[in-house]
Amino acid sequence: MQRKSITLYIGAVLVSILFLMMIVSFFWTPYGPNEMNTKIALQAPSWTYPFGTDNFGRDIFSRILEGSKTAFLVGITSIMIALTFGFIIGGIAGYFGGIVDEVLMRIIDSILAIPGILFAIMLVSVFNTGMQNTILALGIMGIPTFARVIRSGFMQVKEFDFVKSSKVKGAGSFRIIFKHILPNIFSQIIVASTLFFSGAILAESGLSYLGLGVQPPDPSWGRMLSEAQAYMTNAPWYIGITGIFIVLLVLGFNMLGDGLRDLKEKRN
Amino acid sequence: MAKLMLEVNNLNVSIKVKQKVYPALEDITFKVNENQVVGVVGESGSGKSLTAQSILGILPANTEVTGSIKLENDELINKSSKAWQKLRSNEVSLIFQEPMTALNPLMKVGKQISEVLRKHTNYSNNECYRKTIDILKEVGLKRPESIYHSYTHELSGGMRQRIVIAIALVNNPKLIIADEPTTALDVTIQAQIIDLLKDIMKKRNGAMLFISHDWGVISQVCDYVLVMYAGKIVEQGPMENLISNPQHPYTKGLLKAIPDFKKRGEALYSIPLRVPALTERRKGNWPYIEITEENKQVVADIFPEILQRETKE
Amino acid sequence: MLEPIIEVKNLTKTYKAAQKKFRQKTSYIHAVKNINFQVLPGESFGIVGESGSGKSTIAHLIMGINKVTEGEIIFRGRNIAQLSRGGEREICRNLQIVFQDPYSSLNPKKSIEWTLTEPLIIHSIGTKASRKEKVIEVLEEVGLGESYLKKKPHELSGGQRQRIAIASALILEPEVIVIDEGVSALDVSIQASILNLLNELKEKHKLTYIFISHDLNVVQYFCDKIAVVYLGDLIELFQTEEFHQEEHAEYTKKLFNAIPDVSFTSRTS
Amino acid sequence: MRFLVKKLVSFIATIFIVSLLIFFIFNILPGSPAQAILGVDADEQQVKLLEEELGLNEPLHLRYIHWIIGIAQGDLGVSYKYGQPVAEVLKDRIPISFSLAVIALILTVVIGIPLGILIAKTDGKWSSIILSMITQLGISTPSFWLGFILIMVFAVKFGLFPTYGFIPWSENLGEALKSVFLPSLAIAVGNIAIVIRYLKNSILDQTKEDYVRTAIVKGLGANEIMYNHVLRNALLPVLTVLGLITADTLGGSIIIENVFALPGLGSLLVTSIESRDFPLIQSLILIISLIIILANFTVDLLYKVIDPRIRV
Repeated sequence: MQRKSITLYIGAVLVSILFLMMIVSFFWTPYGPNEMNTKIALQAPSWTYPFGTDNFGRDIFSRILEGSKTAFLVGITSIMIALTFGFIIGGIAGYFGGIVDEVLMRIIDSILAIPGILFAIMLVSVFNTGMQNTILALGIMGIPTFARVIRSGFMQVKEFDFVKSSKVKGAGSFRIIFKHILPNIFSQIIVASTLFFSGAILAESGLSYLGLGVQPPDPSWGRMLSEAQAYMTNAPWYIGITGIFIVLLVLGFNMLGDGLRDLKEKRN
Repeated sequence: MAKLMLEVNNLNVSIKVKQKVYPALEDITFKVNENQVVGVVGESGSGKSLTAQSILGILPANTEVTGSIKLENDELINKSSKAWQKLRSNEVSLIFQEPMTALNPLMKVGKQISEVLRKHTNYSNNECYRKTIDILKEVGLKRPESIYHSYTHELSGGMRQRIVIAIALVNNPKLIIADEPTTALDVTIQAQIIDLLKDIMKKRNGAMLFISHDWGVISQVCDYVLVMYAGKIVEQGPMENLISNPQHPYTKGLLKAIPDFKKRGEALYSIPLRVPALTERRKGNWPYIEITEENKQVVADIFPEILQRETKE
Repeated sequence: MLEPIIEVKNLTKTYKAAQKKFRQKTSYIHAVKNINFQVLPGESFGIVGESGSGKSTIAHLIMGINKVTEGEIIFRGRNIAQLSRGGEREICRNLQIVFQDPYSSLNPKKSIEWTLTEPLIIHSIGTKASRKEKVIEVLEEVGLGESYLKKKPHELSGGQRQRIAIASALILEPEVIVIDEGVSALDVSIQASILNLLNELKEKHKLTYIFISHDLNVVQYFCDKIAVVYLGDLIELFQTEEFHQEEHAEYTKKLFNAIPDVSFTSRTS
Repeated sequence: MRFLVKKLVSFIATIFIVSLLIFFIFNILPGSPAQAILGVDADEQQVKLLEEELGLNEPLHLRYIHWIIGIAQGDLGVSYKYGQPVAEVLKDRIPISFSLAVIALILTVVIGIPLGILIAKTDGKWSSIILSMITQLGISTPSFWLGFILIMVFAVKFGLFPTYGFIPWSENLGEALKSVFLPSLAIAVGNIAIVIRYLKNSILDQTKEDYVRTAIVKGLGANEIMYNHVLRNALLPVLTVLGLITADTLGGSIIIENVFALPGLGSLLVTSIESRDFPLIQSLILIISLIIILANFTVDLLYKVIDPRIRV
């Protein structure tokens, strides 16, 4: 029992720290994230440059701070897209059931057969690269997942006697969905969103690493990794530290999501 | 004098929740003789199932047990897990409530029964098979050979309960504990299972502890009965006496609350107290109800014990 | 002769069966078939049967939770079999249901006050203040008080939840309440108190009950008439009072003989 | 029999929907592929000519039908960039991606399942808490970054494996295995962690079931209960996860191939996107999806073998 709260606690702390970093980066970074100075290229971590410098002599710490904005922006906005459409599709399928459900879920399941990253790559290759298109691709990538979660939530709650009871008292669909079903699947949605957040960050960094995601001058940790790859042997800290930040953020959201799920199960 | 099979003395079980210890069973003392069916009856939360679990050594990890449970003079408390493995199904076995979930869905029924023999005896494969077929016949299943090769989902609820009974019986245990064995069944199937259990007990001279919340079922099957409330035995005695002439007001209340044809038109009696939750209990404070001036009379009407407690203090 | 308040004529419900073999013709499973009965006002009308008998299906059909395949349900002279509940406010008010499981019949996220106010809001009854008054009144009627308003279902015991479920059926002042295994999940003493409550309310509000149960003791105690259903058929319908005098169908005898009686005499016989 | 027919129908339906989806994403979204190939400076005449050459002036549904019929006959179209049939371009690359995926899957199963059982058995102890943190870490680590770390440690520092490139199986079996081992491991680590978590949770869930209590009351020992009763039941949901993991493995290989400079389908996909080689991209995505749908179909059939309850 204690262990479960440990997971939640660590997750929450990690996410809060990185979130704070992101907020700070709006007002302050130690150096300009795009300030180049080739004289000090590829310096090892020191008191002046805590995470060292990159091949153009830019301060890696400042660039990581700047990159956290992209990570959160991509995560949050793609969740909003995925959740909105996932809710509509999953809600319709789950609430009405029958043939509507069968057709929608057939399509959703088929899309789920394509690996998320491949689906995102496909969309980006048509939409073109860049921050907005990356967000759009990741958002669309998440729709099937959310549709499934929300559909199964609808199906489950719909069968409870309190929903039937409310129907019998004359409640309309709007009331049933927003007053009865939604409050009861809210925690499921939160958990799914948290876990999707980490998936979206992983996918973004993968896309950006391949050069198919966020493009300069927008900062991105994945992009930084692909630049760092060339200096793997003479500047291992560049690749190491950048990667650790991706891991920490993803880990934070994963643990937060798992912790929340355990908390929810414990309460039931 | 009938042979004594099970002797429970001053059994206390407490459960630890969030570092605090709460009494779940207090001072349980009773006996089961050979060829006797002892019933345990009570509301939810009375500790019926916990009593069964103590005798089988399957209490959850967060429990503490004191007192004594003797099966044919063999002390069961604090036995090692190896010793328990030898004991279970050889000496004592259990019939579960839910036939739907008590069987492994992925294993053939026959194997689930013969597995017990393979573990505890040196029978050859052939003998195990034959014994399994025999027990399937004994629990009233027709075409035992085809049942042997069935999976549980292919059987009806009543058949599954017969399989569960077969598993409990196959190794000839000395004591059988039946935990609400008919509660999940329809009334006509329930009647069949009750008849089966009575038959088997008669044939085998076995001893049985029969747990149920249903007075009707208890009165059909048992020779002797324990009435429990909030972890304590309120009253015990031979079936006939207890039903026709209950002594304890709580027992009287429970019996009066049962609806039937004869009580038509009159209001039913209902005990004005609810079973306290585990976390509301303090040791030595049974029946765990906070007594105030207003409720004192009500509580004392049902549990006159509280008056004695006060005079003692 | 009293006019029946509910009359069920040839009520049939079929489900499409899963096809057993490829290209087989679609077959239909009858959940209930050709059920006929009349319920008189002020009656407690019992429907008994084992699992799979279709007794709950009948309840759900009357309530409009499931769609009727064929037949009529006449309520106060009107056929309501094909009506959708949303459109027919009057019927919603007059026909209510109490479900079996006190744990799933209340929305766990909402307070008792919210749950009890909801029907009043749906039917636009009263003002905010008068609604609250009404809710408290109903709470007191089911033996609970104002102190329960702010509680959530998880803070209540099974018996208390069932009282809330009854209150929420009662608040629209219906004429008929269907009780679908409404006391089956409860311990005997709590069951007794709920049965007493139902009888009091019936007296006071001139209610009619359709009481669905598998517990024959409860039905014999509580109901004026008993309908026995088996595999979707109505086997027999009789006055409870006359149970011991009449000749009965084979299945009815088998069913009622199976009840374990709480008297010691039956054991030895 | 009915089960098989039903699954087969659903298999074909999935292929149909996926192919339709892929086709429409590439063909109805704005922008002419011909324009994209020739660049913004190309004049209209050139674009028209190329469109005709590529068959892009046909109606949409005909193009879809031609594409599907072509694929069924092994004709995947002609790559704009390479100027040769797509099938030809893929021929040498498929074995590389295939080896990568198969070794990654083997690693996942062989490491993941025993570890999952082990962790379930030690549940509640501190060691299991630490192990579950490690699996969290495994799931949260991007496989391509892990690839870098593996290269830095095992290839650069210790020189145990080549840093990049693929040595064909026909040339030297041992060297070939070495050349795909690190990338396979990089893909597998996350999936191993997923298998461990799922199996552990599934085992713990099953342990709470009544039939396990029956087994305890039968007097069986902990190992007998685990291997004769719990494990089979617990593996059922893990099977579904393995289907998903197959998809993940193929998805992961797209990125990993770029890290290790392996000339497989994944690196081809990235270069064809850069050169906007649409017939190639379209066919590649379809092929990868088909493999995954096939894997899921296999999982469905396996279910039937393991679970007698499935008769649907």
